[in-house]
Amino acid sequence: MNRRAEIAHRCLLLANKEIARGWHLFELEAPLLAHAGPGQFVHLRTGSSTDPLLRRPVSIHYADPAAGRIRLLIRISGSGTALAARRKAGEELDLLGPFGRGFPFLDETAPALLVAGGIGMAPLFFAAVQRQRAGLPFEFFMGGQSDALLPPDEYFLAHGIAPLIVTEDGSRGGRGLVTALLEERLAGAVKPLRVHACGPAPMLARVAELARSAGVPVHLSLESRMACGVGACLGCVVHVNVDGKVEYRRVCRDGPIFDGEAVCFDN
Amino acid sequence: MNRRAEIAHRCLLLANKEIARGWHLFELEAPLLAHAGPGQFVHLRTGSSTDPLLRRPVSIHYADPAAGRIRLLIRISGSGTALAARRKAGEELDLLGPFGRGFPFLDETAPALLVAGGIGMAPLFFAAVQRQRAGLPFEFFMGGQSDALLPPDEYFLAHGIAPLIVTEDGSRGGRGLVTALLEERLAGAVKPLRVHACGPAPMLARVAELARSAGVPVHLSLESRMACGVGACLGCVVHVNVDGKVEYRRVCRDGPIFDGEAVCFDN
Amino acid sequence: MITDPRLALDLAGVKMQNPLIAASGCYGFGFDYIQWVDPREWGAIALKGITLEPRAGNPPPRLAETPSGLLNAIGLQNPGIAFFLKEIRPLLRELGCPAIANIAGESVDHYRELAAILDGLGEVSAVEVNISCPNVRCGGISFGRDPATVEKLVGAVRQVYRGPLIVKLSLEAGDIGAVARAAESAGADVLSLINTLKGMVIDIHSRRPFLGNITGGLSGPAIRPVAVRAVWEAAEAVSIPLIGMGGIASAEDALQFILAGASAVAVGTANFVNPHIAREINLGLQRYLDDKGLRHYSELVGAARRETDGR
Amino acid sequence: MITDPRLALDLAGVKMQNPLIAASGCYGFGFDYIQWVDPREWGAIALKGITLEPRAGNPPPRLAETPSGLLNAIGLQNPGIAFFLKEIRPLLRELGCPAIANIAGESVDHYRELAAILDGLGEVSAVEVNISCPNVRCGGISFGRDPATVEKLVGAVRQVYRGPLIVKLSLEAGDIGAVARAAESAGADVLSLINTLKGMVIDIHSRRPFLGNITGGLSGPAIRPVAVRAVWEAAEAVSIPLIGMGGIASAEDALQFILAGASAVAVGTANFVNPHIAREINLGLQRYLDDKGLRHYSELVGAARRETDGR
Ligand SMILES: Cc1cc2nc3c(=O)[nH]c(=O)nc-3n(C[C@H](O)[C@H](O)[C@H](O)COP(=O)(O)OP(=O)(O)OC[C@H]3O[C@@H](n4cnc5c(N)ncnc54)[C@H](O)[C@@H]3O)c2cc1C
Ligand SMILES: Cc1cc2nc3c(=O)[nH]c(=O)nc-3n(C[C@H](O)[C@H](O)[C@H](O)COP(=O)(O)OP(=O)(O)OC[C@H]3O[C@@H](n4cnc5c(N)ncnc54)[C@H](O)[C@@H]3O)c2cc1C
Ligand SMILES: Cc1cc2nc3c(=O)[nH]c(=O)nc-3n(C[C@H](O)[C@H](O)[C@H](O)COP(=O)(O)O)c2cc1C
Ligand SMILES: Cc1cc2nc3c(=O)[nH]c(=O)nc-3n(C[C@H](O)[C@H](O)[C@H](O)COP(=O)(O)O)c2cc1C
Ligand code: FES
Ligand code: FES
Repeated sequence: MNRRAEIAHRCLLLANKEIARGWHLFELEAPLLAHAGPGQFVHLRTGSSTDPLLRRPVSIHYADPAAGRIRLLIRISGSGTALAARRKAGEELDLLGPFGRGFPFLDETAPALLVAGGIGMAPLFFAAVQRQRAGLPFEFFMGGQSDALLPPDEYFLAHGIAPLIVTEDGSRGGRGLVTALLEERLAGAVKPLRVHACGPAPMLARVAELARSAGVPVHLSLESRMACGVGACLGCVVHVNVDGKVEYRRVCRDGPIFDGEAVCFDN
Repeated sequence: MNRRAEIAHRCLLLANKEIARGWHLFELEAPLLAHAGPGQFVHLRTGSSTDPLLRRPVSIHYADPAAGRIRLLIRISGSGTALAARRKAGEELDLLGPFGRGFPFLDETAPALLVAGGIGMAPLFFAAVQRQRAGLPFEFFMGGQSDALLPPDEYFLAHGIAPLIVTEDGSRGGRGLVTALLEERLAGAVKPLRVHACGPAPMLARVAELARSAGVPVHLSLESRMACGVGACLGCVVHVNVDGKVEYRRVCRDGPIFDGEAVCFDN
Repeated sequence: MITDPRLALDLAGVKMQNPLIAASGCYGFGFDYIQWVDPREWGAIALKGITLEPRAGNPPPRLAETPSGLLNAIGLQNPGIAFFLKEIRPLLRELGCPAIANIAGESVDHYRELAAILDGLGEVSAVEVNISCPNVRCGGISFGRDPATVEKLVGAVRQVYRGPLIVKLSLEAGDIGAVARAAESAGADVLSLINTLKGMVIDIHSRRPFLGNITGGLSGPAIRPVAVRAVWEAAEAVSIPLIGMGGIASAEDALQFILAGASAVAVGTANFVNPHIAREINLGLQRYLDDKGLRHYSELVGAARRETDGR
Repeated sequence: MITDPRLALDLAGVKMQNPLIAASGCYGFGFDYIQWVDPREWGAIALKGITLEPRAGNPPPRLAETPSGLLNAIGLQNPGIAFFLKEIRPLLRELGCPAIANIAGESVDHYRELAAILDGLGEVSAVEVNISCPNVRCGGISFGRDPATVEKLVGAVRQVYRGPLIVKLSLEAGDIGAVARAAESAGADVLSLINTLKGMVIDIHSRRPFLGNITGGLSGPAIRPVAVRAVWEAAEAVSIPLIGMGGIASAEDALQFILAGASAVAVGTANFVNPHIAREINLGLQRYLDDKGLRHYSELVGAARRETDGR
């Protein structure tokens, strides 16, 4: 019998801190997950009964292989995330993973532009920290509804990151959508080499459109409802252009990061 | 519209203390339930999801109308009680009640004999405290599996009660069943006027048999799975002799206390 | 008690303040909750099933909890129609909301006889014919499977009962549309669905079925997706109004049934968890109407079908 | 990997180390979990349903969570039999446990053709004929409702496939016993049941069905009581072995099916929650056998039926 990787992890929750209204930062002892990269996710069991039945995919928000720790950032958006948010330090969480393919090309030396909408910042923050550490250039654009629904500046500054933030109600940074920011930026003289984005589907559609017309490659982190998380159930598919043909691809296994050029935003 | 009683109570859990292995003592702020009597019960929502779906009946273990507080004593015996036991002080519990008819004749001046098996002591403890306070004579017999699975002596002494305890393994009090204790006592010269009992069905069957042959009236607190708790669903019935005819009676509404003479232990 | 004209309806002659019905078997004869809950929070109350003769019901245990569901095997315990007429009927006026009599029999004749007795009684606003109870050996569900039997039974009842006639269906019929059409063409005014699904639990320690009756009927949130689908299919098959039920425990759940095509909804098992469920759902429906700026909830009846061209 | 002789069985020719089968559609073609879970923890793996031609499957969303349940509408997405033969078949030997091919078609001819192709392939230990998928318009469930159709379809497959033949049933058939007998008399070696129950969820904000396919199939603990009952009824009707499934998530759950009459059990949805479910259930079964002092789990098959005189 060949040695197999661990899939199931019982991880000690070291801290659960609300860093913005409804945004919970989990610090976990998870040595076997700490090698995961930005864009990969864990599949979290939020409760212990059969309701809610399924796990919830949650991006790895930060991983520290040396310390054997990872962080998750969970925004309450329904029954499962609400249940998760109630977990207390000292409890054990039940995770599967790490799953999915992370953002590619994160070690490129040319500048990357990271574009996040709301909780979509969870994996991009990790990408930003990694580039920051490696001394690689990047810009980090972030959009949200309002100030209270975004982590405070200190949260980013503590990691040496200073995202450019806009809010829909103008309560923090400029007023507007992060895609408008991106549009402006792409119209500028010096274009970034590559865009990485994560956020709600309409935002991603617009990001893909903008990048395409600017001729800048873009990778998107897609969301989808999942059951297995490993590619077995075919439940999480999205339409993707493969060699000129539209085919279904599994967000969990073939993604969650897809080439923005290929994704079809038909639903 | 005539004024209606409260059925649903959100009660602050003031304390949750494990007083024996798997036995959780809940202290609750519940002014509208504090008038309830021994033998009555509340219907407790143990979780917040649909699994477990149903409430669990739990006897009122103690009620202090002046303080507006009640106590419950919950022994972990399955999914619902396990979930309940995890609730922490400061949380709110969702109770319905008070339901059911309590033990009758508790204010009689003649001596009463209270016979408890395991967690069956929950309502009888309340009865004992009440008689103790009123200066009415009683004896309290209690049986359990072993010392660790019963509350310590101090628990009873704090309320001026000193039950006669036997355990199946002899680790506390004599070795044996509480029904053997009862048998001995009923064989004595001076018989108690009345027996009240609560515990597992085989024990109650034996108590009823012993009381009947001794000619001593007996009231039993019966258990049954419940859905509504108010008499609407007919789910919790037991066979009872009514005027010579065997009929189904609802434990929740017609009981949980029944005349031991009438109960049929056919299932 | 909620009197919001946006929620009122006339269900085939039953005047209801709101579209919520206490489901049969889950609210006794209407009085078990009365010391705590005002019956007028309901649009109507469906009473416990009645048979010609008194029935003792099934041996206990009668209840088993399952994941998000409840198995019951009450076995139609009831005091019989004579007792009902004498002792219960006079009290029904005090309820303050319409009472629906739910009837069950072991033969077409039984149903006809029961319906004839109930015809014209002022205290009973409608009759619901239960042809879908999974918990009784003769009668109940065996009637509800076959369209021809349904047509015959409903036709017989229709001949003798002139008031609003509700026929309660189950899912045991493979083809719910066919059974629904049979009931409609035989003269049903309203269809209610679904009754419980037949299920069982085995006690692995005694190695016997847990319920005294071996099988029971599954209700509660577990069956909701199946029930919504049943309403969807029945709405496609017939044009008479539907009462949807099966696992409703919130306004959101009720709206699913309404959007699928139910004119009214019934709530059973959820009462056991939350006795103020009618009030809460009504408030939730009002909020939804507010949010969406609708003038009457009936604008929502079957709306999901229209959106999808009734596919 | 557990090799306990008390759990081994020969299921109509399929040699299994234990009575646990990964349910079709929930384990891909056997390899999606392979980097983490040893396939030999399973007695056998039922592969994702295959059709003659490749199928793209249904438009998303394909999944909706319901109380203790999962609605799926995958729509039999699969690469078709040709791809299967060329790309997947050669890999199956590496699994280390028997692979069961699950087939679905739109006509009796499709099923026959698929079965003929699979006949004699060493890599495929058995064929499971899916006549009960609620998620495909033509084919699937419509075949499984009517005993005469079942008999014809199974007979056709039987003619061309000589290996162990499993027929997978649903509950849509009002009378599960009749369908089971039809499959048995047409030559099925084993029956597996149940497939998912047809259900739906409506999105109250968009006011449309939530799933891209409108309806989906309900699986998971929510359907367990109904599934146990189906096995109970099928065991009464036939004498060939049964594979029970529907909401199994623990050894206790598996034992319910075994006591009801299943010789083996399949686990689908629970894999998504707990990928080590096979190992855990096997350990639980071993513990149960220890506790009760039994020499082989087969002593338990149908034991609850014997206790109740098969009532
Ligand atoms: C790869 C990936 C990574 C992710 N990373 C993160 C992360 O880092 N942090 C984070 O917070 N989240 C993340 N998510 C999202 C997270 O998994 C979702 O928030 C979660 O699945 C929603 O679960 P919930 O239980 O909170 O909400 P649910 O109760 O499942 O509801 C989720 C939403 O769906 C809608 N909905 C639910 N049920 C229905 C229904 N029946 N009909 C119609 N609409 C319905 C609700 O409106 C609700 O807004 C990620 C998702 C993916 C796919
Ligand atoms: C009037 C009344 C008063 C009560 N007062 C108290 C009290 O004061 N304190 C207290 O602790 N308890 C009390 N109880 C008992 C309490 O309600 C039960 O312990 C509780 O209902 C069991 O719930 P559970 O969720 O813990 O166990 P469950 O998970 O429901 O299981 C309970 C028991 O039933 C068995 N069981 C469960 N499901 C099945 C099945 N499907 N098949 C076979 N067997 C099964 C299990 O073996 C288990 O031991 C009272 C009960 C009644 C009726
Ligand atoms: C305890 C109980 C008793 C029931 N008795 C009856 C009955 O007598 N007649 C009937 O037509 N339906 C009966 N039903 C079915 C309900 O009316 C309803 O159709 C079903 O429970 C689904 O709704 P729910 O999930 O909201 O409970 C009963 C259900 C339960 C739970
Ligand atoms: C995502 C998913 C896909 C499925 N695909 C198939 C399939 O292709 N063929 C089949 O016969 N059954 C299929 N099923 C049904 C399962 O094999 C099983 O019968 C059902 O899910 C009940 O078991 P469970 O509750 O353990 O999941 C599928 C089930 C799920 C959840
Ligand atoms: S979640 Fe199962 S294939 Fe993606
Ligand atoms: S629990 Fe419903 S009648 Fe007793």
